[in-house]
Amino acid sequence: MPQKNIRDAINETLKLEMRRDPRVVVIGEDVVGGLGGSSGVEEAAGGTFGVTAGLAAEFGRRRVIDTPITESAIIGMAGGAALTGLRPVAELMFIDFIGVCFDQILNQIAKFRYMFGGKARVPVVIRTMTGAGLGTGPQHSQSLYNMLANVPGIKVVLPSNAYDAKGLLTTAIRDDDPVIFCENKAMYLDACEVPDESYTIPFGQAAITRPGSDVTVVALSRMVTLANQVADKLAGEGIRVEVVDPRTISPLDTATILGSVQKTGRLVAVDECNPVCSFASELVSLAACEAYDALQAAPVKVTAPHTPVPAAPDLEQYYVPSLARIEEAIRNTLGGSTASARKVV
Amino acid sequence: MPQKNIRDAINETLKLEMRRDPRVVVIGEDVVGGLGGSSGVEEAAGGTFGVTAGLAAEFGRRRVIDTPITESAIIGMAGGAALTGLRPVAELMFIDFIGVCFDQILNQIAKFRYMFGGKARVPVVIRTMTGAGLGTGPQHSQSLYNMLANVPGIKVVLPSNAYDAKGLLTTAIRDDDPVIFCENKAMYLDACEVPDESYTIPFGQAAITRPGSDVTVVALSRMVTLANQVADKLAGEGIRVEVVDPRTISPLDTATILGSVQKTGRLVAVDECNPVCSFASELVSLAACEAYDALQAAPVKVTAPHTPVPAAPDLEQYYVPSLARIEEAIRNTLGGSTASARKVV
Amino acid sequence: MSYDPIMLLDAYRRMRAIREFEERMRREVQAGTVPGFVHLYCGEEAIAVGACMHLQDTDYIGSTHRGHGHCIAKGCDIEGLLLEIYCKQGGLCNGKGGSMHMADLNKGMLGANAIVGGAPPIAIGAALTAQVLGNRGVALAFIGDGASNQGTVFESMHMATVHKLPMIFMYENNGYAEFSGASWHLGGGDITRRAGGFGMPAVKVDGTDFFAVYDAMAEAVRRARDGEGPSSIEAVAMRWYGHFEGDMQTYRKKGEVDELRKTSDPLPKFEERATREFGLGVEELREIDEELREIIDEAVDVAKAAPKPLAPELYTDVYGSY
Amino acid sequence: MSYDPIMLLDAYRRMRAIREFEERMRREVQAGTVPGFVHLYCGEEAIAVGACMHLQDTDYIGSTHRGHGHCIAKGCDIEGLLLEIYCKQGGLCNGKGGSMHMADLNKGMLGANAIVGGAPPIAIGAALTAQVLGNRGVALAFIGDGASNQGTVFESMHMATVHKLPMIFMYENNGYAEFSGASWHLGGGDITRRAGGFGMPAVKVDGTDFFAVYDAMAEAVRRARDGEGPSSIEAVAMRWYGHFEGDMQTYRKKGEVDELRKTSDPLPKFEERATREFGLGVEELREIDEELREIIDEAVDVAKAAPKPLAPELYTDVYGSY
Ligand SMILES: Cc1ncc(C[n+]2csc(CCOP(=O)(O)OP(=O)(O)O)c2C)c(N)n1
Ligand SMILES: Cc1ncc(C[n+]2csc(CCOP(=O)(O)OP(=O)(O)O)c2C)c(N)n1
Ligand SMILES: [Mg+2]
Ligand SMILES: [Mg+2]
Repeated sequence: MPQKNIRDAINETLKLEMRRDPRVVVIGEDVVGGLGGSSGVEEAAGGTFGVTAGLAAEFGRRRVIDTPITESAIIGMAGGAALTGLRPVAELMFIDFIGVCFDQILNQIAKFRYMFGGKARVPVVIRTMTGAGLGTGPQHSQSLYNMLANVPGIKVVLPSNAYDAKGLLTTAIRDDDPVIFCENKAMYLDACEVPDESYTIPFGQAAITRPGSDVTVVALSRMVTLANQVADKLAGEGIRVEVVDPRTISPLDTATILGSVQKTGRLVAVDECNPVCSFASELVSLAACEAYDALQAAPVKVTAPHTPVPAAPDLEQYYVPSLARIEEAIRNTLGGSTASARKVV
Repeated sequence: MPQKNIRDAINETLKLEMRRDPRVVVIGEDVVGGLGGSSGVEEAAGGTFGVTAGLAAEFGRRRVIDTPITESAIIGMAGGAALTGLRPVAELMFIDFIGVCFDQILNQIAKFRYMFGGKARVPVVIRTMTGAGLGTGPQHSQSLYNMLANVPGIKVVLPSNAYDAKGLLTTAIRDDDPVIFCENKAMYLDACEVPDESYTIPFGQAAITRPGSDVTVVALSRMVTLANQVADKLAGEGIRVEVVDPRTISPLDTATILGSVQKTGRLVAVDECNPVCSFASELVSLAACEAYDALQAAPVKVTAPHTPVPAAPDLEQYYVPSLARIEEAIRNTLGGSTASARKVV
Repeated sequence: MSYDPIMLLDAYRRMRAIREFEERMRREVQAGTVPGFVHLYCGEEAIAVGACMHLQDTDYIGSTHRGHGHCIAKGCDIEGLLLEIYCKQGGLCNGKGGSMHMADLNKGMLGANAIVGGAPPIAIGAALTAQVLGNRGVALAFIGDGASNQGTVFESMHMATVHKLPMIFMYENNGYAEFSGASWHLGGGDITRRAGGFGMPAVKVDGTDFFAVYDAMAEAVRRARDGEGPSSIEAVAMRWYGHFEGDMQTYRKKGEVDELRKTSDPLPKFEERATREFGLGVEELREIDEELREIIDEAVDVAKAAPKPLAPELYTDVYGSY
Repeated sequence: MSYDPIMLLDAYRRMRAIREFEERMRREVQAGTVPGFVHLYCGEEAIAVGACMHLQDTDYIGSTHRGHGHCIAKGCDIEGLLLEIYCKQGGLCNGKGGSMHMADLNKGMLGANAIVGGAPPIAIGAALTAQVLGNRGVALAFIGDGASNQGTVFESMHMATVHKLPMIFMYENNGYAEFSGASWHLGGGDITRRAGGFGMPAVKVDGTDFFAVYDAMAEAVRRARDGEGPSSIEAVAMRWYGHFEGDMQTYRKKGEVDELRKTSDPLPKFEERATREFGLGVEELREIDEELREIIDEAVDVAKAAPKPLAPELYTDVYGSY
């Protein structure tokens, strides 16, 4: 099977879905680029990170729609278009920009179906970039997906590899509900085997990326990569870590998570969000409320601290959950404790 | 001591603080009202619910500032004024409107001090209304304070009675950090004894509104009233419920909450937010991670469901946590279970 | 311009329906039978109807918190509306939306909206759909004078000009935003001049004059359907009642509304010209009045008697698939 | 208009400092020594300096992601800026802000801002402070052509007119927003006409001509200080480099920038007139050039050598009191 990175897998998915359904349109800032430029080039960007490259050449600018910098109008327009017969895939360049268009998500798109008594279909996907680690500072590095998971009416997807990205995005575009699709900006070049043809991965179905029986680690997006690495390392010591990747956090596959915790009795929740009311807290709460009897040790959260993301890369490295902190958390919940990782945090 | 309701206690606090410090200004839509009206009346509103009545008469329109409907500019202007020497109290009429100005809270006001390396003071208070129960429908009834508690750099306050409202608002206005002050719209007429003179209640200090030893109920805002009523009722059966009102959720008095859970071994978290990544989840997570050994039963969450707030009062009554659901949760965590409250939810 | 008498009769029927509906709602709110906030449209009937007479069910409108009139003008079912306002089973939104969030997608009604400035971004989305599908559909957003100051509204106008969307911005300048007058809250700005600054044709008309609104709209719709892009119309018509029912209106001088009723009631204004110039019969108008009163009486009875939504419905309709 | 030679020398110094600073940053980014996204200001120097020559430390500016030039023009310390861009201890924000979030409140610099349209609402707050305190202070927001389309910007203009705030909206039309040209992304609109629609004086000037910006600003500042309210200035000056360093700029025709360097370099333009008409000596300008090169060389060395922030600093400065 061919190897593809996440960027290319997403790009291919957009093409496949646009070929399949003429109602699918792509909307965003510089998803093509070059309009009004002096060179007259056909495509000057294809998205900031090239994710939408080549779409305009194949589908034309009527379906691949550049916009001014005006996120409320972008997201609202996508929502209104979804209500009336298109299936828009809108791009919110960085999830940090949610603040300038949040009403259109929180009070409009997410609530249409409910407010309208079930009589609306709202097939809109909002692709956006999350995550720290690239030195982009406090306003371009946030995660924030916990806030979206809190909002009834939207689905929230966080793929952790190229295969899942393709399958989940296909599902998202074909779904009749609003979906926020979170792409970790530090992962676009991560590659794995990805089939050329279309396939779907159902929402609300977690993946167990490492089976194990000693401790359950639930992780998302780029944190899955780290959790897998720690699991592999600890396997060498005979510690059997089970890594669960929920893939979608709204809906959430509580059965798989609880099943794993029931088996292992121990939970480590890894999450790049700020800690308070985070997704990690939700996971711990889920386990404590629903698998109380199975728990054999206090659950442990590994999250970003309650601080903005600092610009300095030397501080940012301590902001993002690290291999060391995940490992320490696992050891803690297993009863041991290494002093090393506590140093800083 | 005189009895005052929450509306009047807040109004009095604003007056006292404006008298005390000429840098305190009030900004919002129709906080006075009447400009451009044909009657020429001096004050046509004093806030939608009369909370800012009489301020303009005493302090003039230069310090009690009506604005057009333009929330990003209101909140941003308040933040910029705070950075440069004023101490604004801005009004965001309903917390539901946060979507049209969220960037100014999330990425600007909350992050100034951190982004600027500690060199900014941001003494701004945002007063806003939360809560369901008045039949105001999906876009005027939300709670959403969980999202704000997640944001580093802001403080989040939810008074549950008039005495606390006055003391906490005084603290908020004198604090050099941004504070979101959440007023439950169904509680303005709730009264209790409130001194005429100024006093402060420190942030991060929970109140134990009912002492008890069998089960800890943590509740906020209007939910404290309900929790107290349930506690009083169950006291008749010999069930000793301890009700803890955090009063501020950022910062959070984890010591008092954990102390109570350590004593009772049981936690019921009552919260009007939607359940996923809610404040209730945060409380359960806190107890499960930090008081694991003390827990004698699974913690229980009593929250709104994962749905928007329906307009129909007949549905809304099942949306908001009720006396019956709180009571049921308490009985559940104590090992018993009444079928009654489950009927509907 | 000449006007089809059948269209004019229909327009009268819709304006009268709005008037009857709102006056009845006012009495019902005073009697305490209606849940939630209610914002009435009396005095502005000619705007909604003048606009909607040009629209098909396949054209879309975005509305406001003051949406009853827009719904009726766009052809929503009166009983469905009343059931919704009373939050009953069978309401347009099964009682989950209420007065401030009524929608009827089959009639091209994208929803009342309790977020000021919430609807225009959605409405341009409907215009985009029409453009992409190339079906000559148009979309229109009703926008209050107060809402005209919201960033979302400016963004929507701008996006519409950049993409030449088949879009109409229908500003309802009713003199007030809540308890503040437009002469103040618009600052040095003027709705029409601001819209013009975005590079679209922008006109100001008397919103109590059906014909003025209808004529301005004719050109805006033609432009939109012909792919020439968006237009702005500012229709001026004071509201007769308070911001919401219960508003004491101390910001208005005594007698202001009495004066309006006398000089600027859109219905007699319409009737005078329609009967004089275009041959409508006073008789048939009175019949319509009578008929509508009955329809509304009956619908209110139905709404009041209808069953409330059942508790399990709280949990449905959040998603299409779970 | 006549110009104080001391002011002119100072203006030259600031423009030259920006140019040297940015050209050096460009080489450093290419060498891979600078963290994060970096957006350079070359070509636009006359805008920041023409504006800031009228401002005191007690006047405020709000800035953008392309903020180095604004900081230098407003008098921020060069070494402090470089330490910040390198995210080092002692940087203006102790390394927590970086290039896109540099601020210096003591110099009236309210922060670069990585949210497009983020700063204008904050800047009108500074204007409000000046108005409430009655201290004749003014505030100014730099706003890109792309940012001019953001709702927050329209809202800020509007609020400023309603309250007659001592505020200046300084639009930097540098031809592009990222990879799209202003001729397209402004649609039918025009920055100046749109601003005028809000009811404030709005002028368009050559942003490569220091004197043009300075003169327009003189009147805007006078109005603001005299309590006459806000003004808008659109200064047109193409950027010389990519949106960020690394941008391939395929949207620009070959030679566009060479042409700009020849015909529209704000520095020679300034020098020519300042020496010819206002008696500045070419000699003294060259001395300034030399001096600035040294200052920047040294500051870059200092910044590179400076210690990084220590891990515990991650946790500080979130709140003033915990
Ligand atoms: C974002 C937002 N801000 C404020 C409000 C509160 N509010 C509801 S209606 C209204 C006035 C609207 O005035 P206008 O647009 O002129 O409409 P009208 O009521 O006159 O029809 C306000 C301020 C709101 N619902 N949403
Ligand atoms: C709210 C928001 N949307 C989009 C972006 C991404 N972005 C950063 S700079 C930029 C272009 C800004 O163009 P302009 O305002 O003309 O400033 P210039 O870069 O030309 O100085 C964009 C789209 C952002 N940072 N914030
Ligand atoms: Mg109005
Ligand atoms: Mg630009």
